[in-house]
Amino acid sequence: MPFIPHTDDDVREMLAAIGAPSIEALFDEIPRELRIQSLNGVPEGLSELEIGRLMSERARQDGRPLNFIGAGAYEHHIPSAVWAIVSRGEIYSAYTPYQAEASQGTLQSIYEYQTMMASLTGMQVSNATLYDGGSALAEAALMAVRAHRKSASQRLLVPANVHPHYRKVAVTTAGNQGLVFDPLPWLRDSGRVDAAALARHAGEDITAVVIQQPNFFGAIEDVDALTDAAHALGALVIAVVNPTSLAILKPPGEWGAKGADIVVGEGQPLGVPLSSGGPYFGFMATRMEYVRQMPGRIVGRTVDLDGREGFALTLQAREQHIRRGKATSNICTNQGLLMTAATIYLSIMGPEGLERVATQSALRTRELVAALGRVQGVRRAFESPYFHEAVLQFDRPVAPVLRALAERDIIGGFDLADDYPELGAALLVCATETKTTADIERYAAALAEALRAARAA
Amino acid sequence: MPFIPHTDDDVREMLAAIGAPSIEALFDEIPRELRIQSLNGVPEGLSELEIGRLMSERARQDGRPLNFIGAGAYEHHIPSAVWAIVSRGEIYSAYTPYQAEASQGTLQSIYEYQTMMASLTGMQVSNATLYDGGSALAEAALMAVRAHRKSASQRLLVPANVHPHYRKVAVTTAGNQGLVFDPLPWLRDSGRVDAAALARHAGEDITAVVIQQPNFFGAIEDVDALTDAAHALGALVIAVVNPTSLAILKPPGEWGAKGADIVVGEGQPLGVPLSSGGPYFGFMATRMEYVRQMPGRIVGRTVDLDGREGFALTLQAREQHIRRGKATSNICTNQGLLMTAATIYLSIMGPEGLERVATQSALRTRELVAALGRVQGVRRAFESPYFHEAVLQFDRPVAPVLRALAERDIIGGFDLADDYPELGAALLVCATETKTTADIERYAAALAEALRAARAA
Amino acid sequence: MPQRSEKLIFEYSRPGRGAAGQWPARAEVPADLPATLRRRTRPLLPEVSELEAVRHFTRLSQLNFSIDTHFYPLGSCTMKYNPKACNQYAMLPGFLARHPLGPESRGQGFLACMHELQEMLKAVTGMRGVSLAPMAGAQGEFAGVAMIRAYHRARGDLARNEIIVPEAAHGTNPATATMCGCVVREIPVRADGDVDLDALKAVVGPNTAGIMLTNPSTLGVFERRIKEVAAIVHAAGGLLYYDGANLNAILGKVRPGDMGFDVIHMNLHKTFSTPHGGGGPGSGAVGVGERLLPFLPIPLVGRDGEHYRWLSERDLPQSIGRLSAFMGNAGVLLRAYVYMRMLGREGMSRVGDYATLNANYLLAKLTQAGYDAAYPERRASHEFIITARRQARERQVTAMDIAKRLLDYGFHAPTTYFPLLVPECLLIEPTETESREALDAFVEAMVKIAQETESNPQLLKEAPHSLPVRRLDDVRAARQLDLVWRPGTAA
Amino acid sequence: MPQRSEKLIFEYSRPGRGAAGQWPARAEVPADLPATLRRRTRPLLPEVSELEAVRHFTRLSQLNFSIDTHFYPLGSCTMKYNPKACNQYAMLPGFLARHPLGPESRGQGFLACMHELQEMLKAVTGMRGVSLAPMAGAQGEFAGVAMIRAYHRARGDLARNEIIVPEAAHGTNPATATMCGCVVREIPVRADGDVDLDALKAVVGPNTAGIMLTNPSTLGVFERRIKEVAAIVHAAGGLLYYDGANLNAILGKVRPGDMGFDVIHMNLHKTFSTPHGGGGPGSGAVGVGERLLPFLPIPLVGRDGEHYRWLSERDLPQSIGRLSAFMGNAGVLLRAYVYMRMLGREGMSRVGDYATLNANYLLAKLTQAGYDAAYPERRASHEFIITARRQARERQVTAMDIAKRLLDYGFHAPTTYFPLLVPECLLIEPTETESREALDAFVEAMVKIAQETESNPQLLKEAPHSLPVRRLDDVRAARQLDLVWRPGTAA
Ligand SMILES: Cc1ncc(COP(=O)(O)O)c(C=O)c1O
Ligand SMILES: Cc1ncc(COP(=O)(O)O)c(C=O)c1O
Repeated sequence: MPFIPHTDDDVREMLAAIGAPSIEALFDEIPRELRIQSLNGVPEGLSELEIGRLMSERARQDGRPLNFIGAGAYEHHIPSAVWAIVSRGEIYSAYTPYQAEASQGTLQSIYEYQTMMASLTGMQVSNATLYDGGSALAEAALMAVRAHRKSASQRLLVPANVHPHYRKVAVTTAGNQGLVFDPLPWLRDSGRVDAAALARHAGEDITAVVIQQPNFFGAIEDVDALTDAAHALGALVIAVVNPTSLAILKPPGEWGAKGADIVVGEGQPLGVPLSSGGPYFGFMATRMEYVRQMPGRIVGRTVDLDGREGFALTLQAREQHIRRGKATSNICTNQGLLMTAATIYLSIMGPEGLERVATQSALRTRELVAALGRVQGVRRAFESPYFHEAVLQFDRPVAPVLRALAERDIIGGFDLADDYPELGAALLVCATETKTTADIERYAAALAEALRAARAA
Repeated sequence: MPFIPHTDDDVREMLAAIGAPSIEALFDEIPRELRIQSLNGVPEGLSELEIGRLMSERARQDGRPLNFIGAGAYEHHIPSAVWAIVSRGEIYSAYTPYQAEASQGTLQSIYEYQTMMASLTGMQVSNATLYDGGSALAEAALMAVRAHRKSASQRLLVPANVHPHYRKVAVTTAGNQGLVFDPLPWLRDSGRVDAAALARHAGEDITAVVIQQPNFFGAIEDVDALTDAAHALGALVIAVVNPTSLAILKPPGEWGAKGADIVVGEGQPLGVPLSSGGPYFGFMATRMEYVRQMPGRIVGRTVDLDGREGFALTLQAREQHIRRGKATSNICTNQGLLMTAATIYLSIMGPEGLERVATQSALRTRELVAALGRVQGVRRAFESPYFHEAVLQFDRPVAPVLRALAERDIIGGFDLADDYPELGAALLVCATETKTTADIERYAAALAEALRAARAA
Repeated sequence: MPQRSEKLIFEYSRPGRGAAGQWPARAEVPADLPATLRRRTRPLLPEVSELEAVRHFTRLSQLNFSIDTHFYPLGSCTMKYNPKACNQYAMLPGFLARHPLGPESRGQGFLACMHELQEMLKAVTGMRGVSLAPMAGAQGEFAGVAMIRAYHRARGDLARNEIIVPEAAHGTNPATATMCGCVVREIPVRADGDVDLDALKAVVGPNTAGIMLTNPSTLGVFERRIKEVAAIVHAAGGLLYYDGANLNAILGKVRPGDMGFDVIHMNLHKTFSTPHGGGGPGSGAVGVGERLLPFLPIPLVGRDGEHYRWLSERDLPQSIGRLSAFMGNAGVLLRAYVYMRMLGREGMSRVGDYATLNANYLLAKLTQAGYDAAYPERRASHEFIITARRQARERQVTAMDIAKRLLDYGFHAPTTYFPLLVPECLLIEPTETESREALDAFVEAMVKIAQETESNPQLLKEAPHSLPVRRLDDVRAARQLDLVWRPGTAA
Repeated sequence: MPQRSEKLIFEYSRPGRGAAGQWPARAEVPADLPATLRRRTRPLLPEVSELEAVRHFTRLSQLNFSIDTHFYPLGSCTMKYNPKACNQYAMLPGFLARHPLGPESRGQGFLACMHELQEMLKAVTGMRGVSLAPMAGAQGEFAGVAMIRAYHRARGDLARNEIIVPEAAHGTNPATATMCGCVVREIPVRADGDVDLDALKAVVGPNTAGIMLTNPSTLGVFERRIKEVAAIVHAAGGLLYYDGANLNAILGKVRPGDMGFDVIHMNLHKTFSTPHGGGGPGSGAVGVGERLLPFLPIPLVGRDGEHYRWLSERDLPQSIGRLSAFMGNAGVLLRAYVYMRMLGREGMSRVGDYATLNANYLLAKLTQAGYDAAYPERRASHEFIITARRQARERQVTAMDIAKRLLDYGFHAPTTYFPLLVPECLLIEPTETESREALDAFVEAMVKIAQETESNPQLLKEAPHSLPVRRLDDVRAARQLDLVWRPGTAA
């Protein structure tokens, strides 16, 4: 039997030890009328050989097109060492380190991760991951409400240039508790938050202001001014950041005079494959004063009976398994495996490697923007400085062009039509260090041809 | 620096400790005129990202055609668990277990492997691998000369239906020591060894007779009769066997009245990927009385100072590092990693799984032979029973047909024209449990079309 | 032989060192990035060689217990064998490279797997619709309760904001209810492990949004009067939520949909054997009955003839919305898909059979060895509870001490102190993938521990003795918070 | 935390158990297979579940020292970091699936790698032609000596059957000469580590086929008068064979071809960092100068314009022939190719630099700590020898005792008792991928061992103490041979 080790003898002897006549009898407390006899609708089992063939065909079906989408998930080089280690059974098949003494590997990794993320974000403490960037923003909103004792409004300002999916997740998650997310507009020429609009909220009770850096359009916000303005409103600042960008951009802990209060983001760029959207991981860092309001696991360094250094889950009184209905969050299983991947990734890249990844991604995107900008009917949408994504304005609808590109094995970018109809025909593109000049030229040539064909049609 | 951890400070301080002015100075014993300054002809280094792209393109270039060649290397299903474990650093990056106490994992694996291989072949002892099937045959020949004290001829009889490459390797390897390999003919109707020809050697001094089961044509030899006949000549019997087939075929230890004396073969079918021909591993098993003549590492079970069971390399006095010019062989590094793969593979397949693999391979090949045999211009070459390979006779040259099939992404089999011109247009085909009825039908249809086209041309 | 401890990665770091083969070429930061918005000091990331990183994390890994190395009977967590095939085939280069926002035309292979997974999960749970979006059990719970609320709201039934949970419920249940803005109403469990129906009747009413239950419950027993529970709650206008963490017990035996549940989450990382990864990722796919279909979280995968496509707000205007930026833990879902296809119809029924057999066998053996079952009159489901109340009273040996001592014997400890209502509770879940010998070896260790409880309780109280560290000071960890490393600090 | 020991896989076996998910469907053996030629009793293979197999071999692996977990200064073996990239990219599904006899048209990607590898190896060794066929160093040696013999034979020079080797040579050198049907002539090494030229002059003559040397030698020093050696041997009509096991020392500094060698083997599993795999696989590619080109073993990869193709006997009618059934250890060659491309020109030169720096540093530190260098007047190459002669004489502590005690401190031992001519020899090769701190930690352990040698020699003689087993009884292993397990046996 696949994955079941029992021999007929085992079953017989085990039933004898139990004192039951059959396995069937072990289910005798289940009301008979509820019992089913077979799982119709589930196909017959496959051997590993068979499923292997099937999966290989399915993967092949989707090909390996040249990809220029970012929009929250970024194709970076992942050192082979990362997943070679993450796939080790001792990491892959362990669980939450409830038994600290038997989980020092996992616990120490988390402590190292916390250290790296705190430093990367410029904050004092980090948790051990949340589900993803979107849910991390939602948790940050809830945390801000708990942390900001003086604010009663549960009202947050969220610029419309924050990742649209993140905003949706925040509403889904926090809306039921009555949190209100009010939009902040962005400026049509720069794609950046309208600082004046923020200032107009003076005097209102705002629990927190969300700032995404770089924002969804890839543009660099003036985070110092925005942070100070938000703090001036009496609001907390929730920063949403791309972790790669933090190698070259100012960490949220240093934004403005006082720094951001809660920092969240999507950890995927740190060694996690695109993999159709997950598993990724959300990260969260904050000031020490708010640590008891933070959701998620936290690991602390301590000593054992002999005074020897060791690591353990700590501040568990924040968590559901202790505090139940009064916990900071309902999160239990988090994204540990991806945390390990990120910790190894960051160890291998180090400050120099990460900086180069960030720099090269920025440079490649500039090369891309320049190359595509030379194509007739395409121009940059915004004037602002940007990191590794930019919005291009097209002279005709984007969707058919993307389809034409896909046929040439190029994924051209993220069509903004659904989320930002006000932008007209606009495409969000991204290049990372994985793209070569030849790739970019291939894209530019294909785009020119697709647009020519569209014009001709 | 890739893979070098030294900082500038390290270098400075290390040189100071050595008392050398520069790294360059450490090479001052090398005559100056021999020094080179640069390795012209070696390209610039690539980052892992770059080499990864290059290798992916190269691999893609070769595609994943549907394969029907065997001829000594067989495409079997390999459980994911096998290479997930074999790739673990503790296995992958260890070396020969010279320090037994620090290598119990490797040593115990070898002991388990020896047990499995001895049982599979029906022999008493196994070594811990040789390079591959071909070199294992060569070593067996040399070993037979050492073991058979009464024979002075160094003359072995090798049927022409033994793998042609193995025969070549044996000549390359053992020829320099004066061993003579005389051919034994095979019968045109059956593809099997001409037993009468063997009997005609009566009275001669023959050191050993080689018998391959199944032979290179896939046919099943009457190994009992051949073994007895060889023993009657006073020769030792060297069996060359396919390890998968041993799940259903009589093990060499039971051939004839006394059994084969030395058993060798290619271990690749046991969990090792095709991988363009290597790394594979040769296996060798023999009777206990010949163990001191066996080449290669051998592991024994023993006890430690506390009487606790443990494992260590043993009978090292046979080996080059002790006996130097008088060793049983010059082999040192063997194929340990593949040994581990095979041990895991055999553990997962067990007797039942291996039997099913063998049986299904035999059945699939029968299905293949039947399907191809229905194609006009194709018929079976031999009448004998076979395992999972068979020779097909074509009515026109095979090479152009294979080229046409390759264009349809089918690798049709091994063309026998070079090695067996006497067979005319003949193709050796193989199917294993990895082939489905649909695969076989695809092949048959493509072959019919290719032959039609060839006839039409 | 592995080391007992391993330095921090930062202690290997030296300025100027690094795995340069992994880095792209050095270049200047583009000048258009405003200087004031740039980073001034480098982050505290280690500067180590690739070998140092590999060696460090390899050694660290060896300090863990895991399914691949140890029997891991952690109750409620279903620590069964995670087939290597699931990892290998979910990590085929094509799957790994697929961008979540890539066009459907370049995702038909992936989407086909997801659609079939939705269908299979419907079949095994008896529900009408499934969304794969939730990223763990707790998020599945959240989706479920949010759907319940959306349902009542859509009917204008605005007062229903109470969620009933039995006191044995997992902590995520009440926490979830709170996150959904509900009020938690706890109800007691009877001495036989079943829900107290009178208490339930007393608590339901016009404010009842629903009840969250798992069946078999976290007490390791099947709630026998589940039909009556359903009737009471439904009659009061509430809906029933099924916490699918314990689905392993009943796979192929009984379906939550048939028991009367309106919504369910499934922990794919339990029942469908995706890896636990040292704390995750999981996946908490949700299934719903007819009434909640319109509210399922997006995205879902739909099928038009031979073409698979994403369903979004446009297709489900009443959806509770998005729970993740993309598509939940897609790679986890692929692993669950591979697992389910390998098991197939027969294999899935066997899961429930053998998980239950193993639990009942272990329970029988441990009670024969003198341990006290919390519910001695009941069948075990896939797990069961031993209470160390007697040992604590007589010998001051607690459930925690027994758990720690088990580590010395090479077994991961069961879940301790959950459910809270059983004193000195050890919740033991062997799973179906463990052999009888593995169970017997565990019993043997427990027998030794029983002897040690009598002969040398101090040995237990100071356990573990043979692990990389001895018992850790949790109080100090929480009081003298040391959550990030700073150069020059030791604990 | 890993266990100290692990049962045999056979002890997990139970009749009827098995990893059935891995098996194809059951069927009858085809009737045409003659009953008399069928197997009658099943082989003794374990019947275990997939989990049991995974757990068993995972646990076993944890009992090993390895580069990924430990500093492994095993002299002559070049235990440097094996980049994970090499494994990952050699194991791309396309490469794994390629049949060795598949058509060239479906192998251009693979063949391109092999051709470029040949070219790079020519460049780094200064040879004119390279064959990748040999499957380990010893087989490379065999190919080399066989080519030397073929060369003489082709010239009708039939008497040349003597191979000269210095007494420090690796055991494979004389063993290879014997396998090639040659007579071995050993010559002594002087006290300074260089070959005794007078002895060499005395031994060469009309029977001299050639000499086998490695330079730097296995004594860890560079043979300074290599040009004279070459002149003497060449003048006598012999050829020079270079044992490339020590190429790591001189990569990018000096080339065997320039030193006057006619043929060389390279251990790709040393210098080019392919994995050692617990004993292999290796690869022993051979390079030759002009004179031996016609004799290279087949197959080789040739290039016609843009097309790569196999070269066979037809192309090289004088080839010594085939050494393997197919193409040597192709997957190892791919790994070496990836490694060489990653290092590139600069990176390769650095290998020699830093391997030499590390060795000389470690030598300096150990001599400062009171250990005796075997060749104190000489530079170390990439490795060096410490002799424990003094310790053995004064405290009865042997090289073996020191080696075993190092294991307790978490270091793999150096090579012991090779080369044989140095008494109580410890041959230490740190490689370039180890950090200075790793070397310092090793020195620290050696310092402690030096103290223990004085204070408690018995501790060393009974070492190791903290490994899965204590010192093993090798004599018993060889006397009471227990080479295969039989049901019901223990050691
Ligand atoms: C009974 C029960 N419910 C819910 C959960 C929560 O699931 P998750 O950890 O995936 O969020 C768990 C898991 O620990 C559980 O055991
Ligand atoms: C100096 C020397 N020569 C030759 C060899 C033989 O190489 P291999 O083990 O690859 O056959 C070795 C390896 O151990 C060696 O160290």
